Amino acid sequence: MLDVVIRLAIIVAAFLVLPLLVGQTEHKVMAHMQSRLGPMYAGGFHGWAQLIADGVKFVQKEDIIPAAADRTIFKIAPAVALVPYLVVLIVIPVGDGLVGVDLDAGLFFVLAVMGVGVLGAIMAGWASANKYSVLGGMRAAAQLMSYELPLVLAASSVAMAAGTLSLSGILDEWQWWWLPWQALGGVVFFVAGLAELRRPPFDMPIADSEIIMGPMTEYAGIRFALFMLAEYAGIVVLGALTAVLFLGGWHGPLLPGPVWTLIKIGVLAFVVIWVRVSYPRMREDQLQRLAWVGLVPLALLQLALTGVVKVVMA
Amino acid sequence: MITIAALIVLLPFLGAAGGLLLSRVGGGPISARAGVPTRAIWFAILPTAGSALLTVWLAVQAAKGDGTGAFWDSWFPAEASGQLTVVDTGAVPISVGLAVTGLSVLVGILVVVVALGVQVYSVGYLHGDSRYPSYSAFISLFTSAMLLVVYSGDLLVLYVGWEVMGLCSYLLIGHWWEEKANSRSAVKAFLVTRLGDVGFLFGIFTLGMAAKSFRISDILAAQLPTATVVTATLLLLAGVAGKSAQVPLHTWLPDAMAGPTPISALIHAATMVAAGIFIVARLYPLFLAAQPTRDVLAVSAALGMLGAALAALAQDDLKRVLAYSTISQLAYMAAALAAGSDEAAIFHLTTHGAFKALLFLCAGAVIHHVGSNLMSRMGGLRAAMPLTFVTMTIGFAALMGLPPASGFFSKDAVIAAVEHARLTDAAQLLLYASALVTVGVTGAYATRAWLRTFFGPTQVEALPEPEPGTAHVFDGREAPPSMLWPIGILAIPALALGWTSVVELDLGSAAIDLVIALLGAGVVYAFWRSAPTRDPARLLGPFYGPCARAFYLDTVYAMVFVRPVLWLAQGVVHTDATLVDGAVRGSGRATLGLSRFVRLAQNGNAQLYVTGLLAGVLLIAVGAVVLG
Amino acid sequence: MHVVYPAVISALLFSVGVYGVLARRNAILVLMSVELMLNAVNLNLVAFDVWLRDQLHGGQVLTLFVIVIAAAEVGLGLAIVLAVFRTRRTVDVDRLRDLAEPDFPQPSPNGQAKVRESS
Amino acid sequence: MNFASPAFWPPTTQEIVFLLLGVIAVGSAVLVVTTRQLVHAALWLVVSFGALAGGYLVLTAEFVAWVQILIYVGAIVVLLLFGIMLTRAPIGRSADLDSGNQIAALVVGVATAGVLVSVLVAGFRHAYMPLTPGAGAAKPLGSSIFRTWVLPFEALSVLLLAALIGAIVLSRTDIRGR
Repeated sequence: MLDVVIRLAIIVAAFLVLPLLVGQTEHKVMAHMQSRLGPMYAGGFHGWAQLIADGVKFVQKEDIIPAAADRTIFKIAPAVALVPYLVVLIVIPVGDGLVGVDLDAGLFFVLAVMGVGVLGAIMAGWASANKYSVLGGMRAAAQLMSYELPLVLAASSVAMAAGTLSLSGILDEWQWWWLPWQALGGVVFFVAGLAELRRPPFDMPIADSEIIMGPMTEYAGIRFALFMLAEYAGIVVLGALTAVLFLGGWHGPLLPGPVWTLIKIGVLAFVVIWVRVSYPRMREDQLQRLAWVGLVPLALLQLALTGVVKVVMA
Repeated sequence: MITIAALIVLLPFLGAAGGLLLSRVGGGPISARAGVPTRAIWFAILPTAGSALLTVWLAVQAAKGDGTGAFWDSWFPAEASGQLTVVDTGAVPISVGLAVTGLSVLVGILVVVVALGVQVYSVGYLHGDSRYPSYSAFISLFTSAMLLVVYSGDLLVLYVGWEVMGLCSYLLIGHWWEEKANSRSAVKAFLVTRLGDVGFLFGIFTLGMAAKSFRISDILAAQLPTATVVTATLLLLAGVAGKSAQVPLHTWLPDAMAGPTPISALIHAATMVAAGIFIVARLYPLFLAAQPTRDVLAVSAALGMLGAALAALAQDDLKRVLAYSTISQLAYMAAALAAGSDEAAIFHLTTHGAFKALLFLCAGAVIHHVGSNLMSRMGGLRAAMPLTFVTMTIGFAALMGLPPASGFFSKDAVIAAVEHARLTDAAQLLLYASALVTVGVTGAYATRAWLRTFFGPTQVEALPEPEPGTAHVFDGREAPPSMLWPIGILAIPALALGWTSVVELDLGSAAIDLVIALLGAGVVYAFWRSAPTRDPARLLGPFYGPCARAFYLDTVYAMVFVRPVLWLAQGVVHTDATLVDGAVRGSGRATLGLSRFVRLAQNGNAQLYVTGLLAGVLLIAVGAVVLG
Repeated sequence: MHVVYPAVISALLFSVGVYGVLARRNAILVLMSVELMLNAVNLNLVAFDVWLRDQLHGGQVLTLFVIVIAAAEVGLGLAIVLAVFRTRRTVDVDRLRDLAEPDFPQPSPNGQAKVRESS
Repeated sequence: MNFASPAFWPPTTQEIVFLLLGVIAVGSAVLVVTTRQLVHAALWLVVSFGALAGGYLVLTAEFVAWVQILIYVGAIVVLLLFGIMLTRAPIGRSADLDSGNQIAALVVGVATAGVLVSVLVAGFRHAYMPLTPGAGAAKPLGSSIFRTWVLPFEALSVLLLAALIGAIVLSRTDIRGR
C-alpha cells in the first residue's frame, strides 16, 4: 500500500514539475531560436521562475465565464483536457520495474485515455458560445478523428513486434535493432501525436490568426492555465510514449534506466519545440491530406514490415 | 317450269353479287357515255334482261291449258310447285320451295318489266356517279328479292324476300347519304316498315302454327278457326300497311323520295309497295273469311286515299306529289281488296305499276332536265321535252282515270267493286264516299302537276351545283336515250293495258267517275287559268297548310311516340348517371372517407411506426409467455 | 457475482434506449439511444461469456465486433443525418414525413380522382 | 457453469462496485434520453459508456473495456459531437428535443423493462459466476479472434469497407445520384 502511495506521489510530482520544465524550456529555446533572450527577470538566473510567476498571476486573475456559455461544461472542460494525461503517466514505465501500474493492455489504455483528452477541447469550444470556439472545437474533433488512426496503427506495430500490449512487456522485449526496424512507425507516431496535441504546425483548432484562440478564446485565469498545463503535460506524455515504444525507454548504455528515459523525453520535447519554431501552420485541408495520404499508408507500411520481419525471424 | 322460276329469281341475285364483287376489280373500262364502269352496266342489265326473257318463256308455258276463276287463272292456268329441301325445325317444318301460280306470273311480269326499265334508265340517270356499281347491284338484289316474294311457295321463304326488300329500300333511299336528311329518311323508312314487319312475322307464325305448315297451299287448304284467321290476318295487315304505305304506317313513303328517282319508280311505285297488295291477294281466301280484318282495311283505305290525295294536291315537290298519289292509289287497291274483289285490286295494281312507273321516270327526266324537284321551278317544259310531255300526259291521264288510258278501266273496276262490296254498312258507305271524292281530288292534283310542269311561263334556272337528293345540273336538252327508251316503252302498257278489259266495265259508275274527275280538273284549270304563275292549290284555302304537311301526322307521331321515348331514354341515362354511377362513385368516396381515419395512423412519423412495432413485439412476447 | 445484476442492468439500459429511440426528436439523439441499446447488448454478451466460461470467448469477441459495427453504423448514420440536414435544414425525425402518402386524392364532381397539387 | 449460488446478501465488494457503476450507467443513460440540451446528452453518454467500461473491468473483460473507451468515447462520441455541431445545435435548452410520441414511448419503454427484467430475473435468479482475473486479457482474446473467429473477422472487414464507401458517397456533395 505504501508502495502504491509512493509511486503515485512521485508521479504527481513529476506531472507537476515536468510540464513546467518543458514550458520554461520552450520559452527559452524559442526565444533563442528567434534571436532573443526570452524571460530573464523572474527568479533571477535567466528568469527560471517565470512560469511560477505566470501561475501566480493566472490564479489571481478573475475567472470570467461568458453569459451565454454552458457554465457546467465550460467549467469542467479544462479538467477533462488535463486529467487524461495525468492518468496516462500512471502506466508509463520509467525504469526497469519502475512503473505506476503495470496494465496488461497498457498500450490500449494509453491510447484510449489520450483520446478522451480531446473531448476537453471540444467541450470547451462548444460551451464558450462563441463561433470561433465552436469552429475550433470542430477542427479539434476532425483532427482527432483523422490522426487517431495512424497513431493506433503505428503503436500496434510495436505491440506486434513485442507480442504484448503491456508497456513494460514491450520494453522487456526491446532490442537495439528495433530502432531502425520501427523508425518509420516512430516518425508516424510522433507526428500523429503532435497533431493530437494540437501543437504547431498542427494547431489549426487554435490558429490565433484565423479563429483567435479556438476553444480557449473565452478562457482566462486559472482555467486557461490548466489548458496550457494540459498542453505541456501532453508534450511530456507524447515524449514518454515515443521513448518507451520506439526508442527503448530505459534501455541505454552507462547511465541508469530512469535517466535514459528522462533524457529521451527531454530530447523529444526539444524536438517538439523545434518543430513549432521551424514549420508554419498548415491549412485544414493540408492537415487532413497529410493524415490520410501520408501517415496512414506509412503506418500500414510499417505494420507490413513488422509482420514480415516477425515471420522471417520466427 | 319451276326451274325457270328458280332461274328467274337467281339471275338478278347473281348479277347483284357479281356487280358488288367484280365490277371494280382490276379497274376495267369506263363507259364513255355513261361515266360509270362498263362492266357494272353489264352486270346490272344482263341478268335482269335474262330474267325478263325467262319470264316471257314462263308465261308462254303457263298459258297452256284451261283455267277458271280470277282473270290471271284464266290467262295462266298452269300451276307448278317444287321444293329444294325441307328444313326440319322441330316444330313446323320450313319448305324451301317455289310455287308458280297465275298471280305470280302476272306480278312477275310486272316486276321484271319495270326492273329492266329502271336498270336501263339508271345508266343515264346516274351519269358519272361513283357509287353506280353498288347502286345497280342493290337494284338487282331488290329485283331478286321481289321475285322471290312473288314465286315463293312458303311463307317464311317469302318473308326472307320481304326483309331483303326492306334492306334494299333502306340502302337505295340513302344512296346520297352525304346529305344528313337522306340518311335520316332511309332510317325512317327502314324503321317504320320494320314495325309493320314484326306484325307480319307474327301473323306468319300464327298461320304456320295453326296450319302446321308454312306452305301457302297447305295454309289455304287448311280448315282454320275464324278467330285464328282474324288474328293472323290482322297481324299480316300490319306488315301490309308498312310495306304498302297504308295509314297509319305510310309516313315513310314521302320521305323515301330522297332516293334517286328510278328507285322511287321501281320500289316506291311499282313493286315493293305492291308487295303488300300482292300478299293479300295471294292469301285472299283467308281475308275473305275474316270480315273484321276487311273492315279495318276498308277504314284504313278510306282515310288513306282521301288524305293522301289532299296532301298530294298541296305539295310543291313533284316527286312528293307522286308519292302521295301512290299512297292514294294503293289505298284504292286496298279498298278493292276490302270490298272483296281481288281481281279489281290486282288489275289496278298492274295498271298502276305501269303508269306510276312511267310517271316517275318522266318526273325523273324532268328533274334531270331542270335540276330541281320543285314544281315552282318548272313550267313551260312542253316545248323543250316533247317526248316526256307526251308520255307524262298519258301517265297523268291514266292516273286521273280518263279514257282511253289504262287507269280508267282499273279504277272503274275498283269503284264498282266498292259499290257492290260485301262489307259492314258504315264501312262501305265511308269507303264509297271517300273513293268518289278522291277521284275528284285526284283529277285536281294530276291536272295541277301537269299544268305547272309543262305549261305556263318557264321558270327554269340553272343551279350552280347539284345538291345531293336532286339530280343533275340543267343542261337544257331532252334526257339521254337510255332514259327515253324505258319511258317510251312504259307508255305503251300505261296507255293500252286497260283494253285487255279483263273485268266487265260498269258503264254507270264509269260515267260518274269521269264526271267527278273532270270536275276536279276543271276547277284546277280555272284557278290556273286566272293566274298561270301561281299555285292552283290555293283553292284549298285555309286547308292548304294541313294538306301540305300531310295533316301533321309526322308531328303527331313525333309527339306521341318519339318524344316519350326520348324522355324515357333521357331518364334512363340520368338514372344511370346519378343512381348507378352514384352508387359506384359513392362507394369509392365512402372508402376514401373511411380511409381518412385509417390514414391517421400513417402520418409518416417513423417513430410512431417503431412504437407500434415494439408494442406489438412486446404483446407477442407476453402472449407467448403467458399462453405458451 | 450473480448473473442477475449485469442482466438486469443491461435490460434497464436497453429499455432506456428504447424510450430514447421512440421519444427523441433529434436524429442524433436517436442515434445515441441506439448506441445505448447496443451497449446493453454488449453488457449481456460479456456477462454471459464470463458466466459460461467460454473457452472461445465468443461473447467478448462478438462484443468487439459489435463495437466495430457500431462505429461503422454511427459513421453512416451521421452521414445520412448530415445529408438530410443539408437538404432540409432540419434533423427532427417527426418532421421527416415522406413516408406518409403525400397527397390525398380528392374525388372531383365528374367522378375522376384528381391529385391535388402539392405545394 | 452451475455453481453453488450464495445468498444475495451480503454482496461482495465486486458486486457493490459493479452495481454502483451500473447505477451510474443507467442513470446517465436516463439523462441522455431526457436532457434538454443536446451536447449534454452526448456528454452523459460518455459517462454512461465509461461506467460500462468500468463494469466490464469488474467482469474481468479488460480488453473489451479499453476498446470500449477507445472506440466509443474516443471515436463515436466525438463523431456524434461533430454531427451535433454541424447540424447547428443551439447552446442551452432546446424546447423541442422530445417528440409528441413521449407518452407512448414511455409506456413501451417501461413495458419493455418490465418484460425483460421479469424474464431475466425469473430465468437467472440462481445463476452465479465466480470471477477469475485475466480471463479477458488481450492474449487469449487475440488468439481466439485470429483462430476461431477469423472468418467472421474478415467478413467484418468487408462490412467496414462497405460502410466506408457508403459514408463517402453520402457525404460528398459532388457525387450526384443519377
